[in-house]
Amino acid sequence: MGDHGGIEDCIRVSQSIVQWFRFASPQSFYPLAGRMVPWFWAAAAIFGIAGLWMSFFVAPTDAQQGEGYRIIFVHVPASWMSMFIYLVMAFWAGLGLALNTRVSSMMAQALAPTGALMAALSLWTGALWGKPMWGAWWVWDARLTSELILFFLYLGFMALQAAIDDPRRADKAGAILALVGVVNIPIIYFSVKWWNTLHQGSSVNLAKSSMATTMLWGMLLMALAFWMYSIAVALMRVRAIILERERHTEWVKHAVA
Amino acid sequence: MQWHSVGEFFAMGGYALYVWGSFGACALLMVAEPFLARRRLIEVRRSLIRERLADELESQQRTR
Amino acid sequence: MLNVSGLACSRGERRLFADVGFSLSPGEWLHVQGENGSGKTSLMRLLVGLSPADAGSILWRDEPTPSAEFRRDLIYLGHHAAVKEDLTPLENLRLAAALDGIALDERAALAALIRLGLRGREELPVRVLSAGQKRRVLLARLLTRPAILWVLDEAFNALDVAAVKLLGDLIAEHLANRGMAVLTSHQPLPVPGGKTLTL
Amino acid sequence: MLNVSGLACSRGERRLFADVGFSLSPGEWLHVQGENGSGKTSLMRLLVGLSPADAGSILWRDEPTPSAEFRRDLIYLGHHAAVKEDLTPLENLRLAAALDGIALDERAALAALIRLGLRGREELPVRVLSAGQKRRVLLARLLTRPAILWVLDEAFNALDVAAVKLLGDLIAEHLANRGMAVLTSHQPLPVPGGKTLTL
Amino acid sequence: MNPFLATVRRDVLLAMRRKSEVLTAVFFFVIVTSLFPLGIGPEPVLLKKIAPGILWVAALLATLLGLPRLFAADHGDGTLEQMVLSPSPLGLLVAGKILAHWLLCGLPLVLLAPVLGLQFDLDASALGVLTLALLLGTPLLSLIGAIGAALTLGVRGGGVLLALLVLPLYIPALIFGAGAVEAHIAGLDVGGHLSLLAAMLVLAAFFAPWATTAGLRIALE
Amino acid sequence: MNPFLATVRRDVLLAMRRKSEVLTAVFFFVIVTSLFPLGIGPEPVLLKKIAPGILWVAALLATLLGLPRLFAADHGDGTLEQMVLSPSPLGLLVAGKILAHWLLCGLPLVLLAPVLGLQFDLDASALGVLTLALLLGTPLLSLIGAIGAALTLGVRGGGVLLALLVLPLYIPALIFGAGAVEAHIAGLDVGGHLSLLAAMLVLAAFFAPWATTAGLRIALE
Ligand code: HEM
Ligand SMILES: Nc1ncnc2c1ncn2[C@@H]1O[C@H](COP(=O)(O)OP(=O)(O)OP(=O)(O)O)[C@@H](O)[C@H]1O
Ligand SMILES: Nc1ncnc2c1ncn2[C@@H]1O[C@H](COP(=O)(O)OP(=O)(O)OP(=O)(O)O)[C@@H](O)[C@H]1O
Ligand SMILES: [Mg+2]
Ligand SMILES: [Mg+2]
Repeated sequence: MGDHGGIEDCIRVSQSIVQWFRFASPQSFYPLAGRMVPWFWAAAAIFGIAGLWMSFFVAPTDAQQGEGYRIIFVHVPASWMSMFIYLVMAFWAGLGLALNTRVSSMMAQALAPTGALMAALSLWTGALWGKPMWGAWWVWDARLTSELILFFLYLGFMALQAAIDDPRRADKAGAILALVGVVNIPIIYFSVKWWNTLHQGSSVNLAKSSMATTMLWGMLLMALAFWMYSIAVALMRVRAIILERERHTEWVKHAVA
Repeated sequence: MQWHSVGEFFAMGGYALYVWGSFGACALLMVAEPFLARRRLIEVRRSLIRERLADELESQQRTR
Repeated sequence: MLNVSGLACSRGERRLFADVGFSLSPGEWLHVQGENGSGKTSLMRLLVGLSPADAGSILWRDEPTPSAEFRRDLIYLGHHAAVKEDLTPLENLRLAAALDGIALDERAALAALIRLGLRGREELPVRVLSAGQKRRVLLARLLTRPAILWVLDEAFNALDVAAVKLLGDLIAEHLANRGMAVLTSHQPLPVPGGKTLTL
Repeated sequence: MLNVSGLACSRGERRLFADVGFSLSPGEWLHVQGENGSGKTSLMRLLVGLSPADAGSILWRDEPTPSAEFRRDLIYLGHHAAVKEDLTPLENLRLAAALDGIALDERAALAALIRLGLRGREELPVRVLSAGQKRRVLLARLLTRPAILWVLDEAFNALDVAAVKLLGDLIAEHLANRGMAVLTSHQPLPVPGGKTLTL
Repeated sequence: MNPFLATVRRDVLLAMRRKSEVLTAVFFFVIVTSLFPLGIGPEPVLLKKIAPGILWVAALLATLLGLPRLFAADHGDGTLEQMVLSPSPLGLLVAGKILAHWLLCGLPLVLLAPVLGLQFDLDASALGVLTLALLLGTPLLSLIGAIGAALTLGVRGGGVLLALLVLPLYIPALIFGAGAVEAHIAGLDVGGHLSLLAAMLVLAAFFAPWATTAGLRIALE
Repeated sequence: MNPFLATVRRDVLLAMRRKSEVLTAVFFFVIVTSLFPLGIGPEPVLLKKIAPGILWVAALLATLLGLPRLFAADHGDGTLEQMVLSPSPLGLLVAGKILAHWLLCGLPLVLLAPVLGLQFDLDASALGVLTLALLLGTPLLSLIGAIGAALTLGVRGGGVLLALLVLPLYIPALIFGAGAVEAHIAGLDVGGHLSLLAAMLVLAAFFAPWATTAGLRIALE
């Protein structure tokens, strides 16, 4: 019985690998992505509407920060996504470098602008939050600083890819940079954190002890919405990239008929 | 619900600039980005179609 | 020894060549011909392994390139001068050998330079040499580094009549010692025999 | 028109040449010959005024050079490519003209490029062109900028057979229009007549 | 087309072709200003105090970084020879190149400085003075830098030697430029500082193209 | 001769031939550290406080300034192609080039830093910590920088793009390096800072030559 199951497992795994490689070809991924995009938009819209409802009409006023705290409902999802997308991007880029699968490199390229956008939003909303709460648009706090550096890493990745004409070369160079960045992000995060706490006690601290459950739900729903949005927009972009890069193949000529 | 009027809602307890600045920027960028991505797709498609047309014209001329 | 088959290369949207194949045995050489922009330099770069081919295979001693062995057996001299303008010809030659892991004593290096007609210029920085003299410094490497396959891209450029003859003699000697060579040139080459490949 | 006398040049401690003199009238051309390192390039640079001579005089229309008039009448193309690798051939040609204060419309620029066999490469960045194609972009300037004296240093380098013939024809045309030319080359030149100066 | 404008257009076009060039000059400015707080520590009062100095030094270094490329590319590929031999006056072409350098390396810094000033918690009027000082100062940096770039062209050790030559000349601009902002923060009048900057700019605008031209001719000999 | 040592020797020789090169890297360091007092004003207490940060940022920028030339010259004249095709392993040659870069750009800064620290009135033990931190930190800068230099080789907008890529990665070195000195001045223990720097150095020494080699191969394709 166990033996039998093992074989079945093997077959299933190898089938899924085959399947995966099938979708790893631009030709089959292009229509698949096209079919998935509307679903992710729909999910983003549903979660977004629910999240906005929660954040403006259900979540109560904060005792200390008044209504100003509501920025949390966009700030935290944007911050989370900006970090998460970098990991995903580096994963795809590394896969493209190792296995030479074209789609994964294209996926990495498609994710970068969205990640940069999330980082920019995190910085922007954070700054708008900081002014009323701390009285300054910007302080050199650990989190803020590492988010800023993350933003620079995204920009570097995009600038490097834009600067190289040959897409194959751009993919490989970008992948190396993304991987080096991944090794560095934890180092950066902890160094900045330590650096900050050495100097001064955190005058910068949000009373986040007793977050109302409705607040938490609002935040989670918004985070889901941001997540779905990122996937949808990255899939849209990867479709454009596929067509741009494969424009001389037969299948593209037929696909756009 | 904690809002008693629309005006109160938009005033956000005095934090209007900051709250709406944040949500507004998010909305703006998150509308603009898909729009740009879509335009990029449309543009590639259009140039592909143009290229096919050029191919056809060329082959017509050659057969003539 | 060198077997090339089905090689294809495209640059941008342009297919430069496809299905190029040839083979060389010891003592043979190949003249790659073609107009400006027909893809000679591109072919050379594929051949030595500097850029990847779209399709096709390159076998050296029946093994796919680039292998460590292939790199040991190969000298490639391209359009570039590949000499350091701030160093003297002598230093250039000796350091290039050291980088390749080859011991080259001063005597041998000097002899090579003199053979290439650089007597009296051994101690000048390459920067002040004339165009043809710079090429000669590069070519001196052919004498100091033992290799079986010489891949020379437009090596006859900028050389005067005497130097063209000299290089021709060097190549002929190399072939006589069971060496092989792949050359490009727009001028007629002063080397007898040889296969031809036109792109 | 061009009268050169008693020209001398030394580099380092080496006297390259002394007492060089010649004169050119409309329709005449001069072939400067010599081995590698004999001082051809150095002579050219003296001639156009890029470096000062140790002795001697260069007169253009009986006036000492470099004068503004001389610069207007002169085209000098040297060993260097003098094209911007990031721009297209078309942009290169038009911007070079604009820098010289000459109006050059797209049509004329295109015509010049096509004459030099660059059809289909007008819109590529020069960076990706082949060695010979880069030289051709530079040579297109001969067609777009009216000048009386052409000073071409090794202009035939890297060109294929067709392009060598083309450039020969261009020079012959130019001479027929009462132009003048000073050329160097290690190959025999496809231009009839001409004085010779051996360094 | 006028050769002066043609040169400006050409250089801007070249920079645009290398898309990242303009953007990255600005990024360098941003990153350098952000490095100092990281080196110095996150105390807001301290940071605010040294902000004008840091912004000015960063602007200066950002300008400096672009300088070696001002003539080097044209020198390397022989275009500079062609410019010297061109019928157009060399001074005009050189002035065009300097203007293009400022448009690409100086102006973006001026526009960006107020945003970066916010990071250091400078108030609106201080930001105004900062911007004005940079608007007068950055063309000065480009003009002086061009002389250095010409003199070190093709010289061994180029880039760093250039920094060595040019930085001492930049010091007056730095002192008056940063000084203006500091004076303003301290509540003093800034007219003196700014008019000195303006005077230096006028002086440089007259002499720098001439000196640069002479330097270029020497470099090509 | 061993190809690794041959590469080191060659690069050092080349730098010596362009005599000014080594000296000017050091001068750049000196001048940048001297600019700040000019931009910020002459208050001794303030200056002492920001000294470690400024010295580290200056060291970082001085290293950065030499980076574009790390591979560019060899790329431009075709020597890099020859290295890739050489029978010696490319990783070895690359490691040699990185070591040479540190010997030329990093080590002089380490030796000079104590002298410059005196300018800011740092005391002897603080100077010792500074030197030690730089000794660990500057090779790290060279190693990380080499990756950036390889990736931007022959790319449009090279030098400044390189700065954009590399500076964010330099930040941990900057924070721990400057942090060590600051901690020492504040009377805290510096062992943690220094051992973190050392750990990062070991990590980089393993990975950077590999990533650099990969980057170079890509650049030549
Ligand atoms: C430009 C300024 C800011 C930036 C770049 C920024 C960045 C970030 C980042 C990266 C995170 C996610 C970190 C994590 O989950 O551990 C985060 C979370 C958060 N931020 Fe900010 N932030 C900024 C300003 C602010 C301000 C002013 C406040 C409130 C006064 C704030 C409150 C929060 C809260 C409550 C979270 C969620 C905490 C958690 O999940 O642990 N942020 N921010
Ligand atoms: N991105 C691109 N798009 C279109 N064509 C390209 C691109 N890159 C290179 N090419 C073309 O590829 C060819 C490269 O030629 P290569 O340098 O191999 O020629 P070659 O035979 O060595 O010529 P030469 O005799 O002039 O040295 C050129 O014709 C060039 O125009
Ligand atoms: N500082 C110096 N000391 C000694 N000799 C020098 C010095 N500078 C240049 N030379 C010599 O001056 C000559 C310069 O020659 P030039 O470049 O004019 O030659 P050419 O005739 O153009 O040669 P080619 O045919 O190779 O292009 C070379 O022989 C060079 O060795
Ligand atoms: Mg070629
Ligand atoms: Mg010559």
